[in-house]
Amino acid sequence: DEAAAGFQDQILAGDMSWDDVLAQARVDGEVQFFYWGGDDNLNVWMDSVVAPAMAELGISLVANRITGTKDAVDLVIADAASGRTIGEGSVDAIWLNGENFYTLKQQDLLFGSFAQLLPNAANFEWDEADPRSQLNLRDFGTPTDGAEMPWSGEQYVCSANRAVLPVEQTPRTFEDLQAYLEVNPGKFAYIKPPHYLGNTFVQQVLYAFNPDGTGATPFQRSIEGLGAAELARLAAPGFEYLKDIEPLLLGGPQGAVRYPEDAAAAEGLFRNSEIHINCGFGLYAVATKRADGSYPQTAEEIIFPAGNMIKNKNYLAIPANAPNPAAALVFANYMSSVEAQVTKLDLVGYPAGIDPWKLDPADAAALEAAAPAHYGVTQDELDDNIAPDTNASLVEVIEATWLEYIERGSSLPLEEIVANAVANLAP
Amino acid sequence: MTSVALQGLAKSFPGATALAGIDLTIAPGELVTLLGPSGCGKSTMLRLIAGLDERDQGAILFDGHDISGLEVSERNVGLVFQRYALFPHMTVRRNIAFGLRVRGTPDTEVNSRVNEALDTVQLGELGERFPHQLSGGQMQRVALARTLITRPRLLMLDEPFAALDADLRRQMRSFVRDLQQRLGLTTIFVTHDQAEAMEISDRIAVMQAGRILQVDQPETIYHRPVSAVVARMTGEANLVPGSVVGLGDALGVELGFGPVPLRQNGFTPGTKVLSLIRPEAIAITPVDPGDGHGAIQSSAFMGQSIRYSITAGPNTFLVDAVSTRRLVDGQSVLMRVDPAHVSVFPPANNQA
Amino acid sequence: MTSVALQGLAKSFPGATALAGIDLTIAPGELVTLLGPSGCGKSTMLRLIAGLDERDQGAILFDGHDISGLEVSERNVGLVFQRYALFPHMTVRRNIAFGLRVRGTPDTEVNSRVNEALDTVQLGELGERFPHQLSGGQMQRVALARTLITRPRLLMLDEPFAALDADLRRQMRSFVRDLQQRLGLTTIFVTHDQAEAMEISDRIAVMQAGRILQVDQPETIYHRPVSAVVARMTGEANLVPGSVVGLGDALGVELGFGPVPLRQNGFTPGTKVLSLIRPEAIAITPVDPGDGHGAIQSSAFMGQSIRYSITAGPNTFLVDAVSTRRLVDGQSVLMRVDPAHVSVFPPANNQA
Amino acid sequence: MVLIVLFMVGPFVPLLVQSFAFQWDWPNLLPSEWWFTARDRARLPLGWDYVLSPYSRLGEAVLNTVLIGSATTLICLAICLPAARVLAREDFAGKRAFEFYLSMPLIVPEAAVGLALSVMFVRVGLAGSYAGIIIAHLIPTIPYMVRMLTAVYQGLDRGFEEQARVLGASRSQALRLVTIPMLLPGILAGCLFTFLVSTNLFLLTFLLGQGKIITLPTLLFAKISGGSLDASAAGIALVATLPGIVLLLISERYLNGLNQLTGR
Amino acid sequence: MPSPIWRRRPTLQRQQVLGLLPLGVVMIVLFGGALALALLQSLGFAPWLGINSFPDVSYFIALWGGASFWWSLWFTLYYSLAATVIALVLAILLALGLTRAFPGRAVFGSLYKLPLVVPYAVGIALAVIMMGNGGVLSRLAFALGWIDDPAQFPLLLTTNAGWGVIAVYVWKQLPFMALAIHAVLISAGREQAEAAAVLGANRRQIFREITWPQIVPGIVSSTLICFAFNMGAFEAPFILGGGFPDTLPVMAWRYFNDADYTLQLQGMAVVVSIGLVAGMMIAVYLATYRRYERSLGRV
Ligand SMILES: Nc1ncnc2c1ncn2[C@@H]1O[C@H](COP(=O)(O)OP(=O)(O)OP(=O)(O)O)[C@@H](O)[C@H]1O
Ligand SMILES: Nc1ncnc2c1ncn2[C@@H]1O[C@H](COP(=O)(O)OP(=O)(O)OP(=O)(O)O)[C@@H](O)[C@H]1O
Ligand SMILES: [Mg+2]
Ligand SMILES: [Mg+2]
Repeated sequence: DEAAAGFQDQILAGDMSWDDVLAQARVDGEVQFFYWGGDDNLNVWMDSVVAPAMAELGISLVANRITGTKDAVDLVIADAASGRTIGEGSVDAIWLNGENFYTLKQQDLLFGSFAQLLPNAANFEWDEADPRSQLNLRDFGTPTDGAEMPWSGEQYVCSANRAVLPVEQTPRTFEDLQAYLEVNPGKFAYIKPPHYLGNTFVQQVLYAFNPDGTGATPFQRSIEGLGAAELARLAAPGFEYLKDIEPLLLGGPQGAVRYPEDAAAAEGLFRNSEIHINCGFGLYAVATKRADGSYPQTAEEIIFPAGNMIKNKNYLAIPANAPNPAAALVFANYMSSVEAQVTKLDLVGYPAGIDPWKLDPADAAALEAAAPAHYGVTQDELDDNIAPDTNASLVEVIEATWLEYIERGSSLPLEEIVANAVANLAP
Repeated sequence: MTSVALQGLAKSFPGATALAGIDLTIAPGELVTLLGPSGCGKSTMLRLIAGLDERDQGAILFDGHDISGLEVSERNVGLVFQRYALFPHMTVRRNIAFGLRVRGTPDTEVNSRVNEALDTVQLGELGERFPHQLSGGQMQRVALARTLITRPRLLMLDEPFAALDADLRRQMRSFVRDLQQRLGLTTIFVTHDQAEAMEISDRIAVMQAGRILQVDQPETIYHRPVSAVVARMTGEANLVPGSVVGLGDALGVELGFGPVPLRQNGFTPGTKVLSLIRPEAIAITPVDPGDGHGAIQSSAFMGQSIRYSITAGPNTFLVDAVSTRRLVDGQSVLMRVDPAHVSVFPPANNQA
Repeated sequence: MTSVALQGLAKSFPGATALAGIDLTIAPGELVTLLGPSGCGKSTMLRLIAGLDERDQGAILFDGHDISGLEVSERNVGLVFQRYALFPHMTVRRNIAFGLRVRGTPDTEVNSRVNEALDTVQLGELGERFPHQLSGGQMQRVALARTLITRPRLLMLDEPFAALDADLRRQMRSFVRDLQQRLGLTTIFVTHDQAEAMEISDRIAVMQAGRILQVDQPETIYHRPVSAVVARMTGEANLVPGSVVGLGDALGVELGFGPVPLRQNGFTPGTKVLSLIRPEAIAITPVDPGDGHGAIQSSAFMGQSIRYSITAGPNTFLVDAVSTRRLVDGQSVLMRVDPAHVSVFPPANNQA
Repeated sequence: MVLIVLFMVGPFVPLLVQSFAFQWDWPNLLPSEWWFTARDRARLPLGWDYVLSPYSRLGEAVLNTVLIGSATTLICLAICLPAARVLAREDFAGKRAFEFYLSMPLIVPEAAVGLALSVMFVRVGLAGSYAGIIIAHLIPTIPYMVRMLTAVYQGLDRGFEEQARVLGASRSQALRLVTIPMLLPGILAGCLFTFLVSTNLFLLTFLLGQGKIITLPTLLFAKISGGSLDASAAGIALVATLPGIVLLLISERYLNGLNQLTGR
Repeated sequence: MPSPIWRRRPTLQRQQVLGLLPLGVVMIVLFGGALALALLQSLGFAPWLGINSFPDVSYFIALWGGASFWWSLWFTLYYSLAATVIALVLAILLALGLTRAFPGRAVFGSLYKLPLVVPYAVGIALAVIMMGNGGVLSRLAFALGWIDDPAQFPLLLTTNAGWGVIAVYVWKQLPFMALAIHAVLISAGREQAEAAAVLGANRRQIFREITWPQIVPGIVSSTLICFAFNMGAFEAPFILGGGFPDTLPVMAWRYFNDADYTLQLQGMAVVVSIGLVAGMMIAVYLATYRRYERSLGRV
């Protein structure tokens, strides 16, 4: 599509005013947005807040709910494979992070460096010098290069059911957890990798058991930089731990360990006290889930694993073959507006993706006011225990290693497993 | 050879009384036919005897013993269905052997008895065929053989020839009759074809609406029916209204072509009656116009006989005459009837 | 009234020759019956005439005009199928009206003609019923009315009564015959029941294996069949082998109870022949043992008549006698036969 | 017998309870708090409020399901009816092989067809479109439709059509006035079942809908794919049961049940 | 001497072809195309992914060479067969029961068809709510005092024993089979069974000798359909299955969803393998059945 290609060139070259983009977006008329539709609250917000706001801009939001973000990435790739270029694909914007972004980037299927061209780029910290800019510039260690717009923050938080787990027995570290499980076997489960929640748990374990004591730091490097052998060395104690606690996990005492498939499954276990601690992304999960009945009313947040609670952001990416690129830009801009961020925080409980210190005080205050309550911990305690994500190129390796070493119970030495995984994943 | 007695046998279905008290005794080796219109309860009677349905009331005695308590499979009766109910997935041999096999008869005996049965029904070569490879008459014979091989105490045949065409039917009739007499089987035969009933039976039980109207030998049923209804059910009948007249010191009945002496007693002159004369009981002689009792209205050639429709006085008679030469329409005829073949019924009897 | 002529009509199906050259002429208003065993090609003939199947050879002429080129719907023939083929989703009225409606006849005319047709078949009140609410006889009459309303040039009835029971069949027979004669309809009637054929037809065409063996009036077919095969197909027949003998200056045939004068010519004495005598053509008189021609083997009461099986010389005869009094088995009898009722066939003819 | 039916319909009871529950924890046999007592506190729609709100996309899913089902049924009918006529009445070389081929979709895994078709459809631009899904739905529905229609045609004596022709009806009149009306119950039963099969299809819809077209099965699958069930999932499951119940009632009431389904 | 024919009717031949054409085209282009494509792809033909090593059996070799494939195959077969057999036994009981008169049969006779008309996903939802460790059965077990912690409830879902998967298949397919069998029983009528009874057969003998041969064709066609479906089914084992080793369709799915797009060809090889195995099993089954049928004189 030549018109779209022209638009792409112009906008990326900075030759276009925002008004022109808005006008062009109205011509596009719609935006095909793909996002994980497993959260009812998010769905409601998307349909009741975002769609009307987009409609005001003359764009109809087609919010496609998908079960796995990868489906949208696949779609982009399939379209591209059948020769569809800019203006001809079927996906305008995807809510993603980590691996999926990495995939699109690798396959060179991203629209281009648009993030800082948007008016609402002002709401983000882009200064490399400021360490707080990291989450805007890197996604799971992959430089975003402005090809995706930060949209929402997240932090890995675990919750305890106080009805069965008293405050004094609450684990803070993985060793605590193991001790707790010795006494209460089977009362914990983490979500099964390759689900990203499961991956995240595994990453935290690896940080915590990093034999060098350097925590997350070495895991920020790409696999090319780190090397398979080094990764295996760093990960070995963590995987040992995972193997050790396996018999103590849900179903372990009965001889058949069960890893829940997704967050909903884990929540179900948590509700029924089949597990005493439930972990997942969700800084305000306890508040929102107590409100919608998916958590017991006795649920509270806990600090676990202390110092290694992964915090990240997730993003909106625009594929290289977006059918409505202008509308996609307008959409991404809206999603990073203060207005959108406030209502999202308020209704869905997803932490802000924009950086409060970049906002004017009124906006920052509004954002703070919109934040749901915490139960059992304070925001400061939570802020004090964060860790970064693992590099996206490592995630797949770790994931494959977990499948081979833990799930399939491979007897090969870990080094070999990691090496195999790296070899298999090399394009 | 078994005697069978039904005593006050009754059965109702929701919405229909199938049998309203049946009393019937069948002598050992006798063939009794149930003759009656559709729905009169013929099949129901057989099903009760076989134990396929449960009676509401009454008793069924075999040789004087009540068999009501026995299971179907213990009664040892034979029942041949209208549509044969051959087992389509078994060869003729296996169909016939079925009754023995389920009794656990040793194979060698089964084999020899099946061969025997195949011979009896003259199907020697067809043992390995499947039912669908047989003609109607052959299927019927297999059904018979299958039933006979178990040596039932009582053989019951439910309209066995209904699905066969006219010729085959006639053949099978005498085949079954011969077999039955040869084996001396107590038999109940069901039909609604009166000619079939006449030809095959020792006695006929004429049924209507769940009751037996008359049980008698074919000749008696045909010539001396107890009612006009039975008369009509057992063959073509001229039923002529008239009244009893004195005829010398005896009684007679006026038929429209002169009074005929009456062989029945118990009527007073002047009584209104219905007279039965069978079409073949009237003899006609062509005469000059004016001399006859009546005139030929129409005629139909029927092969063996010619059926004339003759108007005499107020009545129209059907007359069957052997087909020597056909009289033309309009021909005047004299009519004669053998008094032995005239029956009369009191009016009250005409309803039944 | 249309005359119909079939000339050399032939039709084969893969694996079967259904018609092997049929020549048949039907006069206007005549009712010709096709009589023959299953599979002899009767239905095929009707289907060719109706145009439902295409002939291989030959011509079909209506009033001298070849109609072979016409579509089914243009031939204006009536065809009543064995199993009625009433349209189950239409009321009686709509079934009957069908032929007019597809011709675009105006509603008012349709209505009046349907009423008329309902009256003709005496179903005035049943117009709003559906076929499944009718009895067999009623359905058959609706089928007739539906066909008649289009005033077909030729009416064809394919075993119309096969599914009816014996009584109803007899009723419908005369009903159809009356109607046909009243309306003067050229008609082809198909049956394999000889009694039906005899009773209803102006002429009968006896068929076998795709050929017509004989076409003649019922009496002729019955009493003067051209071959033993036709004789057997048209009623019970004693077929007795014997030889032609000189009988004074005339010829006779030896039957086992004395020679009978022969009415046919063209035989030389000594010729081996097969003689046909119908069972009712033999008269028997009981006599003292030793005086008779033969003895009664068995007898069966058949209502109208008693059928005796009598052995005389080397032959066994079936004899039907009117059922006055039944002779006992073993009784010696004298046998007499009307020479007019004896036919003989040369041996060559016995195969056909 | 009672146990069997309990096994088949019994589980719907807890499903109903779940759909009305706000909190229903182990080991309670009834919820500790019902949805209607919690709904006033909630800021976002809960349970049935969510299910019946436009946000659940249930309406869209129902509409899509019915639309796709109807279109599939009609097209399938149009394709299968003439073929069934030939299959029921004529004999021709290779007929058995053809019939076997027609029933192949019953035994070839849906995944094989779905994955291959999605590759095909992406290339021709049918993926993610209604047309693509409808076309794909033809494959698993055709075997049923053909079987049922063939059986129906076999049950229809040729005599009726011939009688109509003899009575003066043209070919098209015979078809219109006699054949079609007489086949109607069978055709309806076939359509009903085809509709049913179509509305029950998940994998094909899922693979070819590319997440853009949601139907009841895909919506429900997304809800329960983790192996757990919340109130809104239970509500959606119940709603997904409704079309089936309606069709079942129709067929039991008017069409002598689904018995024709078993054709032969 | 055929007389002139003025108007020829179109030959049957052409009508036949016209009638079959649309169906033939759809089936051959769509279904045949899909099959061909699956086969081609499993043999290394996928130019749109930049792969074309056709013909190339390496995907099959890689697949069949790994133990996990055989484990998956075993589970696939096990779920399919177990479910089919269990459903069949129950369906026969149900169908026989339905031929008897009892109060409430009309309601009963409709009620049992419910699963037939609802999507599998609903069945899965029911399995989740009933059979999970926190599910209704587990709660009932607690109420009866058998267990006091959900973990003590036997693991029914997400286990390779496949109780959940099998339960869903049985639940959904039982009515289908019962319906088929019941229809056969109805159309066969009671006459043959009655004839057998009169001939002296007891209930068991009647079932074995008469009823069973009557219902076998219905059983074969419905079990065939169900078995084949189970072999290729995805939802139930995906949601309720025990995880690695997954059933073959789930395995194919995972290959297709892998970040490595070239694994799609491997996935196709899995899918084709399912078809091959199912086809082989069905061929053996049908051959056995044909032999049986021939022994019954049905050709
Ligand atoms: N199972 C049944 N349920 C209800 N009514 C029945 C049943 N069986 C028979 N009947 C009724 O009982 C009556 C007698 O039926 P039966 O079958 O004995 O008649 P039939 O004399 O054998 O008739 P046909 O000559 O038609 O066979 C009929 O009114 C019939 O409708
Ligand atoms: N459509 C057909 N295909 C093949 N053979 C046929 C067809 N129609 C009739 N035949 C054969 O043609 C022959 C004559 O059949 P037709 O139906 O005319 O006999 P019929 O005299 O009417 O017999 P019935 O008394 O049984 O009705 C038979 O051998 C039959 O098998
Ligand atoms: Mg009866
Ligand atoms: Mg015929």
